[in-house]
Amino acid sequence: MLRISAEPIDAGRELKQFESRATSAGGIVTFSGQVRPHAKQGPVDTLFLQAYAPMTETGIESAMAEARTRWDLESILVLHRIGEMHPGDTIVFVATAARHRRAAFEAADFLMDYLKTEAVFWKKEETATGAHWIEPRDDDYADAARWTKKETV
Amino acid sequence: MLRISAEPIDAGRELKQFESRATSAGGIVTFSGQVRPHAKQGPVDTLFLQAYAPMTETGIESAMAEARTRWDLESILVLHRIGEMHPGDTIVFVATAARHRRAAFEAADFLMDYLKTEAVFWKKEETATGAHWIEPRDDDYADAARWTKKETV
Amino acid sequence: MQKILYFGRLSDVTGTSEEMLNIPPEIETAGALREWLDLRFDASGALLDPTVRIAINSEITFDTAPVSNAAEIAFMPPVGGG
Amino acid sequence: MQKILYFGRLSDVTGTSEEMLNIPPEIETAGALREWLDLRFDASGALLDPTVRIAINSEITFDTAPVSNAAEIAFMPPVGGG
Repeated sequence: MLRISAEPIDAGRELKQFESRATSAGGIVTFSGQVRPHAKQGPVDTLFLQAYAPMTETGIESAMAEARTRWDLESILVLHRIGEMHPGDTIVFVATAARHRRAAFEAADFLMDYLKTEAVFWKKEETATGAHWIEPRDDDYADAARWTKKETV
Repeated sequence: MLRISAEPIDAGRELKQFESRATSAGGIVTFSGQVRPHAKQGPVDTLFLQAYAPMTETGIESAMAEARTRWDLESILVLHRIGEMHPGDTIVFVATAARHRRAAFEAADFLMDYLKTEAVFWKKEETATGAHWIEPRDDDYADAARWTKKETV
Repeated sequence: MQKILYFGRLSDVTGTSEEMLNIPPEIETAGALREWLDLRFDASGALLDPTVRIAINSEITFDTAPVSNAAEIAFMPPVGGG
Repeated sequence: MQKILYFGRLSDVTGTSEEMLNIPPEIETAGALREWLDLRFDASGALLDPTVRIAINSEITFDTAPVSNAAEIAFMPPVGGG
């Protein structure tokens, strides 16, 4: 399931609901990403995230479908917030349920790499010194590349 | 933080609390493990888990300390249930918070491998055909071995 | 009237993230539209940057794509991830 | 009186997971205690299995360790993990 919304994400409540649906799985992995209080330019005031419907959804749904072909998963949940956020707010919540914990870990990791590098979002950070748009870090590209390497090695 | 207890684990509530403490981290990874409804011997009625205090605690605390030396973590939480449980009940809940999501993923994965293979617990499954004690699966040993390999390669 | 979207840093240049526009009939392709809009906004090439991709009706396309029947045309700088 | 603990499958053999015991003075080492208890419970070697480790006061030890001053002695089959 995928939901992109400007509403706040309550990770605890989402995990509880996900857990109640994924009753035959052995393990659940979640990732929640929060707005960091500090940027290179100083303390963050606001983070603004922009999506392009339905392209953003289509891309994430493809990554979710790919995760399902790569790993034996019982269920997947991706929640992504858009619009204005503040430090500590949850931007993204990913949950994967699988009989084997390795599958749940790897699928959550894979989905986060997609979301952090390839997902169709534009991101603006506002600090005391002004606003600026952010592009992916080199780290993020390296993380995402791990999954293609695996196929060819 | 480590807690071993016969009280039920509410993963959603634990994540919420963990999140509120880990405010300067960028990401949180959690793993929750549930009692599976089916065993090789058929539907599971009861799972019984036995620990040996303080040896069980000491071992898990060492693994937590090792995770902190290997990865740059802001906080770690390990909750483990003991005593009698039923299918769907949460046995274990691990949460890691870090500025970089790779650290949070790897540390949670590492802690689960420790908990599933080396942690001092004895485990008895009761099905319609009787009760039997469980020893680690070969998979679990292979998972745990990944971390030692990394050091030597 | 056609809907034009400017995402990410482009909206700082254009001053808007969305507008309804009558594209002149002589602007036949996505590439020609880029150039026309870049001049119109005095964008100093921000819209011409090859990393800025163009989507027509939510499909990424090439500069040679015709724009006359496009309901929605989006200018997309590199995505920043979530 | 000394506390003896039998973990995991061993409690099925001994019928208890914990007991208070006066260990006879001639049983001086952990290894001798294994043998004496195995006979006492008619355990057919369950306590002699080399995968069963012995802990004295919460520290894993060897069969040669003295038991006379041990407050707590635990017999531990391979752990099953959580």
